[in-house]
Amino acid sequence: MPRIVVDVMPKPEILDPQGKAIVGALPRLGFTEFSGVRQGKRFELTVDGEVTEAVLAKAREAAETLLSNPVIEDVVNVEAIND
Amino acid sequence: MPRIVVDVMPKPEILDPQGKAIVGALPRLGFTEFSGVRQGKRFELTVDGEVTEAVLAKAREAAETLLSNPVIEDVVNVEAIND
Amino acid sequence: MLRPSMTESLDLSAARVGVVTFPGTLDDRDAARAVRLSGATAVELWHADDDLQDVDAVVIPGGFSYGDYLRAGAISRFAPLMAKVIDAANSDAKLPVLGICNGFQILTESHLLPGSMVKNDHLKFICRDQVLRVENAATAWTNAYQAGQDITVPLKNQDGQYIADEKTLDALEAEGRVVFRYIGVNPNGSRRDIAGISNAAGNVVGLMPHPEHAVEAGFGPSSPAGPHTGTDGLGFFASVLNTILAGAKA
Amino acid sequence: MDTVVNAAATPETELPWAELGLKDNEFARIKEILERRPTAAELAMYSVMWSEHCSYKSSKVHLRQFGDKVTEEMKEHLLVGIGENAGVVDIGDGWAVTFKVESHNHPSFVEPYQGAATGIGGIVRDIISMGARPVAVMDPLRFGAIDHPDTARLVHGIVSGIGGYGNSLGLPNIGGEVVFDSVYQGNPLVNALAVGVLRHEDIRLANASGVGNRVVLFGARTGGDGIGGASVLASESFDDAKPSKRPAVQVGDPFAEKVLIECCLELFKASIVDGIQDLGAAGISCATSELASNGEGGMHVELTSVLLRDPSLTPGEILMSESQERMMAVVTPENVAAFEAVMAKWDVEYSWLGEVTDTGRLIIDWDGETIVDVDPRTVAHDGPVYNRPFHRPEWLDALQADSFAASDQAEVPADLGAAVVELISSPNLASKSWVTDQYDRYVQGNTAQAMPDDAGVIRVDENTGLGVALSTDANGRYCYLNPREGAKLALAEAYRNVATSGARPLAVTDCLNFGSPEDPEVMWQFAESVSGLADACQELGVPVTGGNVSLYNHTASGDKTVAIHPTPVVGVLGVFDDVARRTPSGWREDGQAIYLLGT
Ligand SMILES: Nc1ncnc2c1ncn2[C@@H]1O[C@H](COP(=O)(O)OP(=O)(O)O)[C@@H](O)[C@H]1O
Repeated sequence: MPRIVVDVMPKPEILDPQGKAIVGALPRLGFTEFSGVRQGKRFELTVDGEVTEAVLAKAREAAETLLSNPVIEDVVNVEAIND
Repeated sequence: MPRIVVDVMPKPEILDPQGKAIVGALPRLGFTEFSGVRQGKRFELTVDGEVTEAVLAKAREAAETLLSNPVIEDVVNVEAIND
Repeated sequence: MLRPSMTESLDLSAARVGVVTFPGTLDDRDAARAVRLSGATAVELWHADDDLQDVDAVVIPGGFSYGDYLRAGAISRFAPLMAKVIDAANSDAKLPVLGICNGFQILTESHLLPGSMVKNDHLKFICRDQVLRVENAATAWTNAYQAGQDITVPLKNQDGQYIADEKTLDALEAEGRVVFRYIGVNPNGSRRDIAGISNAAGNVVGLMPHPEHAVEAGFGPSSPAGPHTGTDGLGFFASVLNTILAGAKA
Repeated sequence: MDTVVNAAATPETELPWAELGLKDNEFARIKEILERRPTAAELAMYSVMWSEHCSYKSSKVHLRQFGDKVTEEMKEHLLVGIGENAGVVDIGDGWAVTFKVESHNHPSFVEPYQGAATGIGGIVRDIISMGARPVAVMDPLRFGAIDHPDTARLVHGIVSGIGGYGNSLGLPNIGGEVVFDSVYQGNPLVNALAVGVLRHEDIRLANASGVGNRVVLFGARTGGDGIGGASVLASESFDDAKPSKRPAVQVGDPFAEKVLIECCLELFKASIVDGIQDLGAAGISCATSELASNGEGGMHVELTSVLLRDPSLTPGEILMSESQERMMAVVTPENVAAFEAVMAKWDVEYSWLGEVTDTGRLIIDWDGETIVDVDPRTVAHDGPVYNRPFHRPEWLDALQADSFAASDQAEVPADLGAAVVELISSPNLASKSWVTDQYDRYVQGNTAQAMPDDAGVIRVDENTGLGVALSTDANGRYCYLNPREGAKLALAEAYRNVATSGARPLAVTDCLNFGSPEDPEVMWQFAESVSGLADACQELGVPVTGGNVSLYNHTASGDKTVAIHPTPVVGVLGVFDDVARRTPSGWREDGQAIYLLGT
């Protein structure tokens, strides 16, 4: 099935408590390579037919209106994947 | 800053309550192009130095041990991004 | 309501029940109170220590350890103390371990119990007085109940939907490891109405509802006797005392 | 860098005081106080501390009545009165209770989840800073019409925000209100009450005393939160507008706050901190100036020591930032190591900022150069005070004349059953369980009463059963009709709810939600309500111990704004010698007799 991936991340200037908790845990588990973590969301939308430019535009619209909260989040990526 | 992206999705056979809620909401908002939605997580790990193969391997390990729960989730992607 | 226990006439306070505190744990003082009310001694255990202080049983209480931000219980399970708990639970001594709510989530993340919890199917936090059926009254934490008995304890969580694959669920059912089932309504979409399960040996039990909030008349859930009167949760703590004292005699 | 030296040398530099919300007379006053122009950092401090929100400049002259109308007898149980972070009431046996209600109305309209969540976070920090363990919260809420398209967004977001934060802190929610009325459409009211318990000897006050004592900031790092509106400060020289992104909303981290609660309680228990102040509105500006002006000396701070989440912040922005989950404390040099041990145990970040001095000045350096040199009182306490004009609205006579009896509704409807169904299904009378089921009422194991009872009841002492009852009430419609009587009725209702639970009412907190103070009619409503509430308190013998004023609550309608109904939310605290004696509301058993008391 063709899918569209939508990636949403907390805005860089906004506190991300989830990323903060993870970044605190990593060194305790022996991971010292990472100086920051931010946690966002990845949505996979299944498309029944073909992923046309129009469908992608709809996905972008859904990403901005429903899938993200523009006050605190950015849509960082909307793309079709075929596997 | 170089970053590594880790994408984690609920396993296909696991019911995803958040995805289900979104799929129900989409048509009400006039989006009829999408027959399914699954919600997963996207992590962005900041790397202080260079993203070597060794650092990527560490990210994969963190993805499998901490960032995902193999009982319900799959790590679908671990990759370096430079922007 | 409780079975006559073998604990009468013994000095119960010699029994030491540890209560673990992680950053973000909320119901640790409540669990300790429940332990005290049952007659045992409550021992505070700190997540960062690696000493179980000779306790005879461990309660991992509810709350939002590390905010539940990544996944409920995901970060806590790596605590130094958890390594000790996991070893002791799997050892021949079969340390009794009870995970309540966030504690249950920590036990599944630790692989002491199978399956996992995801968001409630209605996606909201829910707080209610919940009826449970005790399906297995032979575990370390349920032997003071009767199999088939219905009890009422508060339920309060956001990520309470128990899930596991069909094979795991079938095995749990076949081995009698479904210890509690939701009666009346299924409050969160849990598979097969499962509210709590145990490991194969029956010393490790996890459940989403909160027995430690049903131990004191006046502060518990509603019961036929009136609002706040329910004390059905006491049986958990009486059970583990039975288990501890039976072990001590053996 | 705009240092004090530089400011003295460049008197003619244009400053964005108007953009920061200062009036020309206020800016003139600042120059008069300093005898020079303020530096950018000083301007930042004065502008936030002299805002309506922080300085109470329009309401102060009226609020004095709460103090003036208090008798010695009413103060009998008061350990700490109005003026501190929260009032403290003696409930006997060496126990004390602190409680306060605050508003987070405007942020909750912009971002309902985070606005409501950080409202809970803020009021809980007030309670901690008194030295208390928080034990319960309540949430009086007002929304617009239930069928308005925007209401669902607000109700879902606000309720889950309050639950998300309060539940994660382990604080039982023991009551509140849910009211729908279109007058709150563009301006929901999100008031949050928190209550904490402490032993008498554990009371902490916000003051910095003892020359040489160290000043420490701990908890979350400082980011650009809440300074979105003041982004003019992103440029220190005020002319080159460098691009900056400053979040207008604050995101709460309840986990960080829960850890902060436990770590503060550990500091209190071991007597490690001398003075403590939570960081809320106006952040470090408020904490440093209040601590310094409540103490007897001064304070010297190095601002580059502040741990930042966003390294691009300017000194002025750091001073104004409203980042959540932070506290400031004063620690004697002997206790520094003990303090650091507690921080390490709970994995809390901290930085030593400076020390208490005997200069009487608040001096803030940036990399060794002085950027603030002020008398802290002028920032924290001697802000502008306005005696705003007010007059009775002309429309009030017509409104009051439009009485219920005169309308055709007075007839008894033919089908009484249908009328009852209609009533109980109206959103304001219907069950509130959709809301309250999202709140934990069991955590801590001391909740003797919560929803659906008239008052929440919490046990304080497990050995004796000593406990407290709390209720919050307000009726905006009554207050719209008659703000003086409406405020009295709000107190009377909360008082009755506490009394009928079996507790003895002892003290009052209030959150005064009104429209714009610049509208003389709104100002009249405010003046009337305060005076009515103060009178009623005197009559019932219960003092106001603290609270909050929220002004400028209105909904835009075309090019005009419509003020909310005057909504003074009143919280009453009562005491029980044993909560086992509480009386729940509702019928219990068949065959009991029913009496109606009163008039
Ligand atoms: N926002 C809220 N948060 C917590 N409790 C609430 C809230 N709204 C209502 N309640 C509780 O629900 C119960 C019923 O409320 P309400 O219908 O307003 O009662 P009443 O009309 O008797 O004041 C009360 O116990 C009240 O405290």
